[in-house]
Amino acid sequence: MIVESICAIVALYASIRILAEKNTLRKLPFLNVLNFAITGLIALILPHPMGIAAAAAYFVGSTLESNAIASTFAKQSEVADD
Amino acid sequence: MTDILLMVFAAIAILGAAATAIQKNPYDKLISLGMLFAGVIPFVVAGGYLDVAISLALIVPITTIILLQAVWRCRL
Amino acid sequence: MDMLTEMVHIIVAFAVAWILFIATDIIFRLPEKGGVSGAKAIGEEIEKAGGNINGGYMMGNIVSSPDASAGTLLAACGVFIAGIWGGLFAAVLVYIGNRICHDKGYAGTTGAVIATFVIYAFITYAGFAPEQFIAGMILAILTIQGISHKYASKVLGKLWRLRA
Amino acid sequence: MSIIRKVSKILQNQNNLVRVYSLLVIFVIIIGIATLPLISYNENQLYPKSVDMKSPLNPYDRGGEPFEKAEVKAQYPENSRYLGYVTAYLTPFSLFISYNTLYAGTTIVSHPGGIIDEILYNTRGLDTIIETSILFIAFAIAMFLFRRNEKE
Amino acid sequence: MILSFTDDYSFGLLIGFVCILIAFFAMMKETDDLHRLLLTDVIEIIALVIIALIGTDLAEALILPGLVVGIAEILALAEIYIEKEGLVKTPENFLKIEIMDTAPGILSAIMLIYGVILSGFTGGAVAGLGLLFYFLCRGSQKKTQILETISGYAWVCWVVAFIVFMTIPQYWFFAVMLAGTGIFAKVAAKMTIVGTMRGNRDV
Amino acid sequence: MILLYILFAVFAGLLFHGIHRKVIARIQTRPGPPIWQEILHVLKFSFKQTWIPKTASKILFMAIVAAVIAIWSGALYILISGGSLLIIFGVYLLHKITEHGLGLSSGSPYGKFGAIRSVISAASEIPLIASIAIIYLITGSLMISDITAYQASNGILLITAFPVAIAMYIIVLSKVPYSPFGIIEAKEIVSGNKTEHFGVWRAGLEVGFSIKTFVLLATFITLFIGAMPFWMLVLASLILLLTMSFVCAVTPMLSPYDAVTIQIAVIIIVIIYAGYLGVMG
Amino acid sequence: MYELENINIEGQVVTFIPFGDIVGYLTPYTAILFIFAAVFTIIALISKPEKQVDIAFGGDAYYTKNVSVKQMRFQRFMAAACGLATMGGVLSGDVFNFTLFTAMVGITNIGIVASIKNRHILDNAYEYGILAMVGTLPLFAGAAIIVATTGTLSMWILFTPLVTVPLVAKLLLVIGVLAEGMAPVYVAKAEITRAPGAPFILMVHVSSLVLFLRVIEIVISM
Amino acid sequence: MTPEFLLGLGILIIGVIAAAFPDPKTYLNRLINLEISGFGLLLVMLSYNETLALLTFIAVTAITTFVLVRVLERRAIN
Repeated sequence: MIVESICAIVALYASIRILAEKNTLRKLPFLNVLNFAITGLIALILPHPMGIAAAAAYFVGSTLESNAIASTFAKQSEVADD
Repeated sequence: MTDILLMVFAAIAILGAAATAIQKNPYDKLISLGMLFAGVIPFVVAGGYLDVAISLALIVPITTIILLQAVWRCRL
Repeated sequence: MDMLTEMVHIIVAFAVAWILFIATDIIFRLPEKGGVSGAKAIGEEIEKAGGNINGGYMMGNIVSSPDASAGTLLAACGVFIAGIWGGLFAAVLVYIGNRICHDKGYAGTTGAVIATFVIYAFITYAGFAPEQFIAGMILAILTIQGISHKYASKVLGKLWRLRA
Repeated sequence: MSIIRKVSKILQNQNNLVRVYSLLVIFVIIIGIATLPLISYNENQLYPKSVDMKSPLNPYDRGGEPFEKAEVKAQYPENSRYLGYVTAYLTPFSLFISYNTLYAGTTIVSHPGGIIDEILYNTRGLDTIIETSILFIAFAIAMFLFRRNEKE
Repeated sequence: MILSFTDDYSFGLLIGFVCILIAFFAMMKETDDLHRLLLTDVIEIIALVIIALIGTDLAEALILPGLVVGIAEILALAEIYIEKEGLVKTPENFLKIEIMDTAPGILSAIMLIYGVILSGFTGGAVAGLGLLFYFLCRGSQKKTQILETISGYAWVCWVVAFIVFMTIPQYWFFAVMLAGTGIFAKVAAKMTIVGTMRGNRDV
Repeated sequence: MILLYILFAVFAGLLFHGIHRKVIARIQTRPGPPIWQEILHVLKFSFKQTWIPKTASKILFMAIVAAVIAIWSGALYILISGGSLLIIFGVYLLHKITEHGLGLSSGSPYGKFGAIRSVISAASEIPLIASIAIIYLITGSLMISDITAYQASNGILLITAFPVAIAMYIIVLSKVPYSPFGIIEAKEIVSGNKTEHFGVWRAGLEVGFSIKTFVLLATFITLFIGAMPFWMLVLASLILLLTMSFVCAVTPMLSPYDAVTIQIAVIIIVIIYAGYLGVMG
Repeated sequence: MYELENINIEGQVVTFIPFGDIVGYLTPYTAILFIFAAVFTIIALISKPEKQVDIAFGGDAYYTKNVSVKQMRFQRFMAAACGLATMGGVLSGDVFNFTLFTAMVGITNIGIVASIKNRHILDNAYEYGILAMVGTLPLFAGAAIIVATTGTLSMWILFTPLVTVPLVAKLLLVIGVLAEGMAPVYVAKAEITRAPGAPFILMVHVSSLVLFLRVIEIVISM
Repeated sequence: MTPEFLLGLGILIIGVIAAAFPDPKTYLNRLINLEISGFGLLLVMLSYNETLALLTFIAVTAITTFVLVRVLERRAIN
C-alpha cells in the first residue's frame, strides 16, 4: 500500500508541477515523472505478464509523445530564429 | 483499485482536461492532453482490459503526432 | 513486514536505483549531446534556466527516449510481475521502445538487464520486495526530473565531468 | 407585414440554415430536459450485457461452446435459425489466448466469432450493409473531388 | 426543481442533453465554415455518448456504424470544403522530426498485425490507422488504385456474406469469416487511402 | 367504375378551374372567359403540334406528365374507396416532386425558376401536411371511412378541430390557380414550370391538375364536414372553391419568401394547438 | 406471421421481408412511396441530363451548359444510390435501420450536388453537408432513446399501443430526418436546384420528401 | 454510478464547453479541444464495458483528426 501511495503522491505532485511550470520545454521532464509514476501504477494495479507489456507500451507511447512535442517545438523555434 | 488511487487519477484527469481547455499555447495543450491520458489509462487497466490499454497507449501518441502536424503548419 | 522496514527498504531501493541508472546513463554518454532535436532543446532550455548544459542534455534524453531509468523501472515492474523472466521481457520491450523513439537503445536495454539482476539479487538475498524498487525508481526519477531542474542538472553535470 | 418580411429575410439566407436548425434542436432538447423525469430506462433490453470478471472473454462472455448454440436474446430468433452459433464460436487462436490470459477479452471477441459479430453480421446485418455503403459513398465523393483537383 | 437521479441513464441523458445544448448553441453562433466542420465532430461524439448510455451489446453494435458514418461524412465534407474554397495549393515542407523515421515502421507493423487479429470494423480501423500513420510519415506512394480495388472486392465479400446469413444460415461459419475479412479489408483500405491523400510529396 | 370517376373528375376539375377564373374576373369587375374555357384549352392542346425541346432531358420530360396523372388518379381512388388519408397527402407531396421535375426537365430558365419556386414553397407546405397527425390524435384513425364515421357521431371536425381546418384550407388554397401562395405560377416567370410543356404534354398536365383540384377540394369536404352523397360532395366542393376564388381575387400574390413565412406561422399555430390538445387530452 | 396491430393509419401490411432482427414491410401507403421512388430512380438511371440554357446578359447570346460525361456518370451513380437508400428507408421496419438509410440519403444528396463545379452551388452543398452531419445527432439520439426506454427497435413492437415512446425521441427523429432529408429547410435548398443535371437533382427532392412522409408515418404510428 | 461514469461525464462537459468556446478562437485550438470530449466518451464507454466500441472509437478519432488536420494544412497555406 505504501508503494502505491508513494506513486500516487508523486503522480499528483508531477501533474501540479506541470501546470505550475510556464516554460513549455521544461514541462516535459515533469510529464516524464508523471509517466514514470503511472507506468509503475499500471504494473501495481494489475500484476499479470500482459501488465508488463501494457506498462511498457504506455511508457513508450508517452515518451514518443514527449519526444515528438519537444522536437516539433525545437524545430519551430529554429525556424522562428532564422 | 483503492479509493485514494482512484481520486488521484480522477484528479489528474480532471486537471488535465481543464488545463487543456484553458491553456492557449498549442504545445502546452498537447502536454496537458498527455496528462489527461495519464489519468484515464489506469481506469482501463483497472477494468482488466489490458489489450485495450496497450492499443490505447500506442494510438493516443499517434493522434498527438498527427495533431503536431497541424501545430507545425499553423505556426505563426 | 512493518511500515518502518518497508520505508527503509524503499529508501535503499531508491539509492540503488538512483546510482544504477545514473551510472548506466553516464557510461553510455547520455549527457554528451542531445540524441534528438527535442532532447537538445530541453537541454538548452535548462541551461538557460541556470542549469548545466550536459545535465540538461541528459535530462532531455531521459524525456525523449526510454533510457536506463525507464529500463530500471520496467525491469522492476517485470520482476514484480513475473520474476527474472519478466525483467528480461521488459528489457526486450525497452529495446523496441528505443527503436521507436529514434535511439540506438544501448543505454535502456543494458540498464534494464542490469537492473533485473540487481533487483533479483536484492529480492533473493536482502528480503526486498520488487515493488519497493518501483517506488524507489519513481522517487529517483523525481529527484532528477521533478524537483529542481537547475540543481539536478548541475549534479548531473558534475558527474559527467568525472566520466569525461 | 413587416415582421413577416423580417422573418422571411432570415429564412431565405442559406447561411442561416444551420442557425435556424440549431435553434430547432435546442428547442426540442429543452422539451427533452423538461420531460426527462418521464424517461426511464427499460430493464428488459435486447442483447443484455453480463460482465464476469473471472472469464477470459471478459467483458463479452455470453456463454456457449464453439459449434454449439449460445443463448442470445434477439428480437426475432425465428428469423435467424443459427442464432447463437457465431456468439459461441472461438477461433483456435482466440481459444489459445483465452487459455493463457484473463485480460484480452476484447481481442478474443473482435477476432471472428463473438456476440458483436453475431449482431453486426447476422441479426442486424442490414445495418452493416448500409453502413459500409455509406462509407463507400462518402469515399466515392471524396475521391471524385480529390482526383479532379489532382488532374489540374 | 431538484431531480433525483436514481439511475445512470437519466443522469447521463441529462448531461448529454446539456452537452447538446452547448454544442448547438455554439453552432448557432458560429459563422466560419471550417469552425462549423470542427463543431460537427463534437456533435458526433455527443451522439455516440447517447448511444453508449444504452449499455447493452446492442449499443455497441449501434456505435460502430455511427462511428463509421461520422468519419465518412467528415471526409466528404472536408473534401467539399477544400474544393469550394479553392484550396488547390498542395502543402510542402512537412514537419520532419527524428521519430518520424523510426516510429512508423514498428508502430504500423504492430498495429497492422493487431488489426488483422481483431478483424471486422475494429481491426479495420486499427490497421487502417497504422497504415495511415505510415503513409503520413513516409509520404504517399501514389498507388491507391489497387487499394480501391481491394476495398471494392471487400465490399462485395461482405455483401455475399450477408446473403449467406440470410438465405443459407447453416453456412454461418463461412459467412462469419467472409464478413470479418471483408469488412476489415474494406475499412482498412479506405482509411489507408486517406493517408495517401495528403499532398504531392516524394520522400 | 373508377375510370368513370376519373373522367368525371377531369371534367369537373376543368369546369371548376373555369368557374374559378370567372369568379375572380367578376370580383375584379372584368368579364372573364367563359367557364368552359379550360375544357376547350385541353381539347385544343391535344391536337396541336407537339415536340420535345432540344435541351430537355427527354425521358424525364415525358415521364413527369404521366406521373402527374397517375398519382392523382391514385389519390382519387383512395378518396373514393375510403383509404388512408396519409396516402392522399403523400400524393400531395409527391406532386411537389412532379412540379420540380416539370420545371427542371426542360432546361429552360423560366422553367427552372418555376422549379426553384416550387422547391421554396415546399419548405412550408410539407410541415403543414404534418397537421394531419392532429387529426389522428383526435379521431384515432387516419382511414377516411373512420374519420367520416367519427364525424357522424361526434360532430364535424371543421368546428372541433378548427386550427387544423385552417391549415388544410391553406394547403388547398396554395394549389388552386391564382392563389396568393401560388408563387410557382407568378406572372413574372411566364407560366412557371409549365412554360416548356405544350401540345399534348400541356393537355396531359391540365388533365392531371384538374383531377388534383377536384381531389383536394373533395378531400377537404370529406375530412372536415363528413360523408355525403356524391352530388352533394361536388356541390360542397364548388362552394369551397368559391370561397377560395374570393380569397384569390382580393389578395395580392405574395413574394416567395413571404408566402413561406406566413405558412410557417400557420404551422406554429397548429403546433401550439397540438400542444394544447396534448395537455388537455 | 407479422401483423400491424394498428391498421387505422396506413392499412394492412401487404408484404414483409425479414432480415434477421430487421423485418421490413410494405403497407399500401409505403408501397406507393416505394413505387414512386423506384420509378424516379429508374428515370434517373435511363435519362440523359438536360442542357441548361443560360442567358448571357447584355446581349442576345445564350448558351447551354453541358454536363461532362464523367460528372454525369458520377451523378448518376449517386442518384442510383440515393434511390436505393430511399427505397430501403421506405421498406425498413426498424428504427435504427431507418436512421441509417436516412443518413445515407443525406450523404448521397450531398454527393449529387457536390460534383458540380460552381462555387455558389458548392457553398450550398457544404451548408447542407453540415446540416446532414449535424442531423445525425438527433437521428441517432432519437433511436437510442427509443431503444433505452422501450427495449426494442422493431417498429412491429413499437407500433403496438402498449409501448409508449417518449415525446422527445419522436421529435428528435423528426428533426433528424428534416436535416438529412433537408425537407423543411427547402428555403435555401432552392439554391442547389439551380445546378444542372435535372434527373439527378430531382432525386434529391424525391428522397427527402419520401423519407419525410415515411417518418411522419412512423411517428404517428408510435 | 461508477466513478468512470461520473468522471467521463465531467470530462465530456469540459470538453464540449472547450470545443464550443475555445479561448483564442483558432482552428487549431478547437481541434485540440475536440480530443478532450473524446476522452470523456472513452470513459463513459469504459464504464459500460463497451471496449470494442472504445477501441474503434479511438482509432477512428485519430483518423478523423488526420482528415481535419489535412484541411487545416490546406487552409493555412492557401
